[in-house]
Amino acid sequence: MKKLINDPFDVVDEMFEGFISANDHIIKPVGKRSIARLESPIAGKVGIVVGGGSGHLPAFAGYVGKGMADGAAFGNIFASPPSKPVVEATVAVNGGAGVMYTYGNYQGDCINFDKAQDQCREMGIPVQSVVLNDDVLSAPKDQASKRRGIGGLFLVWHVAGAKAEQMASLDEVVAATQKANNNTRTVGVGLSSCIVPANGQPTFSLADDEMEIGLGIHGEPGVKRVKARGIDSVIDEIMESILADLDYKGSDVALLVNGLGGSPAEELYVVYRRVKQICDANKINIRFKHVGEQVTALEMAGVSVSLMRLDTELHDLITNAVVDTCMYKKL
Amino acid sequence: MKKLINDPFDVVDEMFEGFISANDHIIKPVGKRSIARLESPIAGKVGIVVGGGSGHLPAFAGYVGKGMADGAAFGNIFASPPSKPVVEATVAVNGGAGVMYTYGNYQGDCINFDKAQDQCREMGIPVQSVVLNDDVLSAPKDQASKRRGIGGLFLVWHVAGAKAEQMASLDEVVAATQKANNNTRTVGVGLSSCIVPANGQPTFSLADDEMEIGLGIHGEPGVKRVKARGIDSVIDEIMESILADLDYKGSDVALLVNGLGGSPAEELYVVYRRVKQICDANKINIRFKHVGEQVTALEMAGVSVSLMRLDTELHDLITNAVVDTCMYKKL
Amino acid sequence: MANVNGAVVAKALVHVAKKVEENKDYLCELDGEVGDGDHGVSMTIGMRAVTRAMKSLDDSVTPAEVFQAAADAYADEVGATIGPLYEAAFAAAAASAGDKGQLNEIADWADIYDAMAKSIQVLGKAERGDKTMLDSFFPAVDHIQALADKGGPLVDALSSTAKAALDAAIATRDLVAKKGRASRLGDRAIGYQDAGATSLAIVLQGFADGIAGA
Amino acid sequence: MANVNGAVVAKALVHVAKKVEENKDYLCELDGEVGDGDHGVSMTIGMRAVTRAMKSLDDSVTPAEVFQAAADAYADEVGATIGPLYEAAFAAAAASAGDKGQLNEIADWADIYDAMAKSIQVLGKAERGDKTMLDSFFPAVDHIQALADKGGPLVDALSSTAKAALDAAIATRDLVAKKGRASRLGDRAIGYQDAGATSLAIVLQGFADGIAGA
Ligand SMILES: Nc1ncnc2c1ncn2[C@@H]1O[C@H](COP(=O)(O)OP(=O)(O)O)[C@@H](O)[C@H]1O
Ligand SMILES: Nc1ncnc2c1ncn2[C@@H]1O[C@H](COP(=O)(O)OP(=O)(O)O)[C@@H](O)[C@H]1O
Ligand SMILES: [Mg+2]
Ligand SMILES: [Mg+2]
Ligand SMILES: [Mg+2]
Ligand SMILES: [Mg+2]
Repeated sequence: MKKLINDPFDVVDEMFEGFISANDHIIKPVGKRSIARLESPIAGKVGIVVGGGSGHLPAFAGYVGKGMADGAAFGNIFASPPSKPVVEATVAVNGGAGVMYTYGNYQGDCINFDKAQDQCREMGIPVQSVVLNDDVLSAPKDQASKRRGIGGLFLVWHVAGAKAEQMASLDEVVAATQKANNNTRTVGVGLSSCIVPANGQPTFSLADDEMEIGLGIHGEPGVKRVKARGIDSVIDEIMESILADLDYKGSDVALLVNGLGGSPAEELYVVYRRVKQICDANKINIRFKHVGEQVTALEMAGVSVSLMRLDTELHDLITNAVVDTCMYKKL
Repeated sequence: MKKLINDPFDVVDEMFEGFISANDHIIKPVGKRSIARLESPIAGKVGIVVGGGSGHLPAFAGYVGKGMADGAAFGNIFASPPSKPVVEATVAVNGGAGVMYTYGNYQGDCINFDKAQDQCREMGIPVQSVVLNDDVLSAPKDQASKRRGIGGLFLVWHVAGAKAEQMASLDEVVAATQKANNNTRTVGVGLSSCIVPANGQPTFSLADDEMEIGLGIHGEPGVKRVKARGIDSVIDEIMESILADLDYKGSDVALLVNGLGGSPAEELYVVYRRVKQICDANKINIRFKHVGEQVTALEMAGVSVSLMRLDTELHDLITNAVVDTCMYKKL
Repeated sequence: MANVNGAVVAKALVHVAKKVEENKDYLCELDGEVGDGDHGVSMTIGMRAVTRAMKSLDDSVTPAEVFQAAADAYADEVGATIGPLYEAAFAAAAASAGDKGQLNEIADWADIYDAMAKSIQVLGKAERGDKTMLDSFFPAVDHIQALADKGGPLVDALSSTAKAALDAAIATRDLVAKKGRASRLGDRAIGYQDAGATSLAIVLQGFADGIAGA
Repeated sequence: MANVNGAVVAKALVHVAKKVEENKDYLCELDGEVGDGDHGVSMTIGMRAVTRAMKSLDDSVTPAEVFQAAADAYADEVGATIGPLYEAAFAAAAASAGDKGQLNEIADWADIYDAMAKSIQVLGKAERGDKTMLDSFFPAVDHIQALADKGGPLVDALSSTAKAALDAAIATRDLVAKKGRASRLGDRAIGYQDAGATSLAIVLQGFADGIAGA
């Protein structure tokens, strides 16, 4: 196993320690596995708490800072955090205007965040949750609430953070975040699995001439395995799934070409090239774009493409945003 | 071969096309393989031109924008660009105050940049070059001019860009860059090789229980192959080489923990944790730190650590810098 | 076999932890076929925390206190889906044990297993046939409840119950996953044995052997 | 064998390109042992550009024009170390060919190879024994210069010269690299055959066969 680690069972604690120290100009620890913006709680600002399993950096903790999240809870690798660090983060970021949880739709996260939400509400902190489900291929359209959250969360949280920075109310932040989620779709393709450190073996194996389409962000198998082929035709297939699920034609969009961890940036730009061609052909206007690793699955090779349809509010929130988080910045 | 590409011989052209389009709010193409900041030439500002083989993003083209480089030339994968795109970039960024080339010490780059420099000087553009050689293990100390340039270029260019933004003269920019380089040391460790797309095979092979110490950024073998072991002890060895080469004790430093491409961010933070412990033990004060993929070797797994010793000028340049380039931002 | 008092239950849990950790890679492999490959890791993390908790208890502890300590260990360290499910299950076991000083009867364990399985269902909302740990737990509960009526040695009952759980875990190969991450795979999940159902069988076997050995 | 006019040289270069591309993976493998594994790729990119350039020439072209077109192709497309070295070499070949209409004599090629090797040395500053392409090129030049004095059929001379280059390339296995990336490896480079020396032998063999076949 080729990893820059010590005992695989210590990875998350040691990573957490390094993360805290490397970002001590932006965040502070507020528990053994929870962090908050240095300046939190910010009086009158809705606090945004994110989280999920580790292994997805920059998601989720990398987005704590100005313009995105106020706090985050770290789980074990690919395992939702328990409720306790979520509660710790909630308490730390509550500036009196309430707290919004936002996370991907996975059973573990739903159970643990809901538990934290119950506890915090009992403590008198108003908490609302927006659960993200952008992964088109993880369930059919008529069961969209079963879909999981993947790369699109980067775009949705960009909106959420910007709205909260404007000192909007909890209901307004929740409404903007929900709208952003409703207008976001993602499809991914994987070329290799990844290795959960304490497991030590690749989660699944792909032959050298195979790709998985519709996989998630945990190195898990996708919804179909196809023969490897030129990436343009794979992107065509991905974009077709996205465009068939929501009407983007003629719209303004925000776009993310997201590396899953093991694919070089050079390749992500090859992908962006094709996505842009398809957008042009469909009169889709790219108003905001980002190419990079945002929501990863350890060292998995692959890419996902996310599109968010923008109305004026979403457009202005995302394009005017100034973001200065641990791992993502926008001037 | 697991890559998000079409014909491997088209990778660089397609990557270039995607890069241009994805960053069209920051840069413009000024040739088939050359780019410049949108606003260039900037009257009175020294233009900084960087470049080298492709396969190292964010280095080198990813640093074009405010606060770092003004122009860049793209080579083929791991191959220096020819002189022509360097000349194109030079002409595009020359705002009358002259142009500085800065690149890593590789034979191909030296030959091609020197050729471009000759041509541009003949055209009447004042050009100076600062060649970077931070890689401690690539040659003994008494032959430091033979050392190659690797991850430390991120720190050096951070300084160079900041100095040029202050509208310093060409000589001043060159002097600050040279000083930054003289105070920067890097050592890397690789866990796996990478695949040059048109080659299709890993450049070298490492058994599952082997690591290469002292490797460069081209997936080439390092200076010694060691048994894989816990990363803390590997980082101890790396840091020992760095600290033995330059006296950092009690100094202020800027620090980069650089992912080579295939190692997850989580692991880079595990590395940072150890580097920080060693700095603390040696009374080295980290004034600027960055953890992330900056100077990569395609999908190679591994990490390099760079330290730059800071005097007041270097300290202020790097900590006060505002950077808004294609792939690196600092607020 | 000693009296199954709190100290014996605690020792049994340490034995369970050992068995789970021995099966870490196997459980990850099962989870990797259709899920995210971490189940063996999550269970090991949880069971290591349980072991630590057990070692800090003194011998006068009640079975309920032991189970509650296990619940707390899972609550703090595990997360994931399995963390809150086992937390709930151990908490339910504690409630079921109540203020009993010993759990010497088959009926005690039938009640405990039943309470555990039910609490998992309340929290996770899975049904029989959804290809989850309940597909080995419910058959095990049926089995031990039948034995409780018949009577016999406790250790044999616990052991055959664990065997029933394992058979049922193996039978999950034929099911389509309806809950959890694997549910996204639809028919592709057929043929793969559910990781959580398998680890539950290992846990039950660990109880049986741990109590027998105490 | 036809008169070795410009058109024949151009055809020979297209044949060289074919041979180089056939050996792409092998050359990368050699480069990967101690270098960055791209030599076969760089040479293929260069030779593809040469082929395109050859196809746009008309039949009345002079040998010098052909070599200059090859130099320009390398200059524009290749970069790396090898790009400027081959650019310089082909430009030197053009200069050596001068205004000759045919290159029918062994001496013509002895001069051309000599000019090419020397131009590489001027630009790259490597010495014999530094483990570079010069370690196959210089022995080849020695060989063909000796044949030029002796005389004989051109095609045989070109072919045995290429063979001399290949033998010398194989002999680079014993050398420590002093120039280029591999120089950082010191003794670790011993045992590995230099990629550039090998591709140079392939290029010379391509010339011999290409001219023989024209
Ligand atoms: N709703 C549920 N009820 C009961 N058991 C469940 C439920 N969802 C999942 N499981 C069990 O959890 C196991 C997976 O656990 P684990 O891999 O640790 O968590 P995660 O799915 O969060 O990675 C599955 O094999 C299944 O047996
Ligand atoms: N200074 C030099 N003079 C002559 N040949 C050289 C010199 N440096 C390197 N070479 C040749 O170039 C080859 C490597 O070429 P290539 O891999 O294409 O370039 P790079 O080293 O830039 O990746 C070496 O095998 C060697 O034969
Ligand atoms: Mg999981
Ligand atoms: Mg190269
Ligand atoms: Mg799992
Ligand atoms: Mg090479």
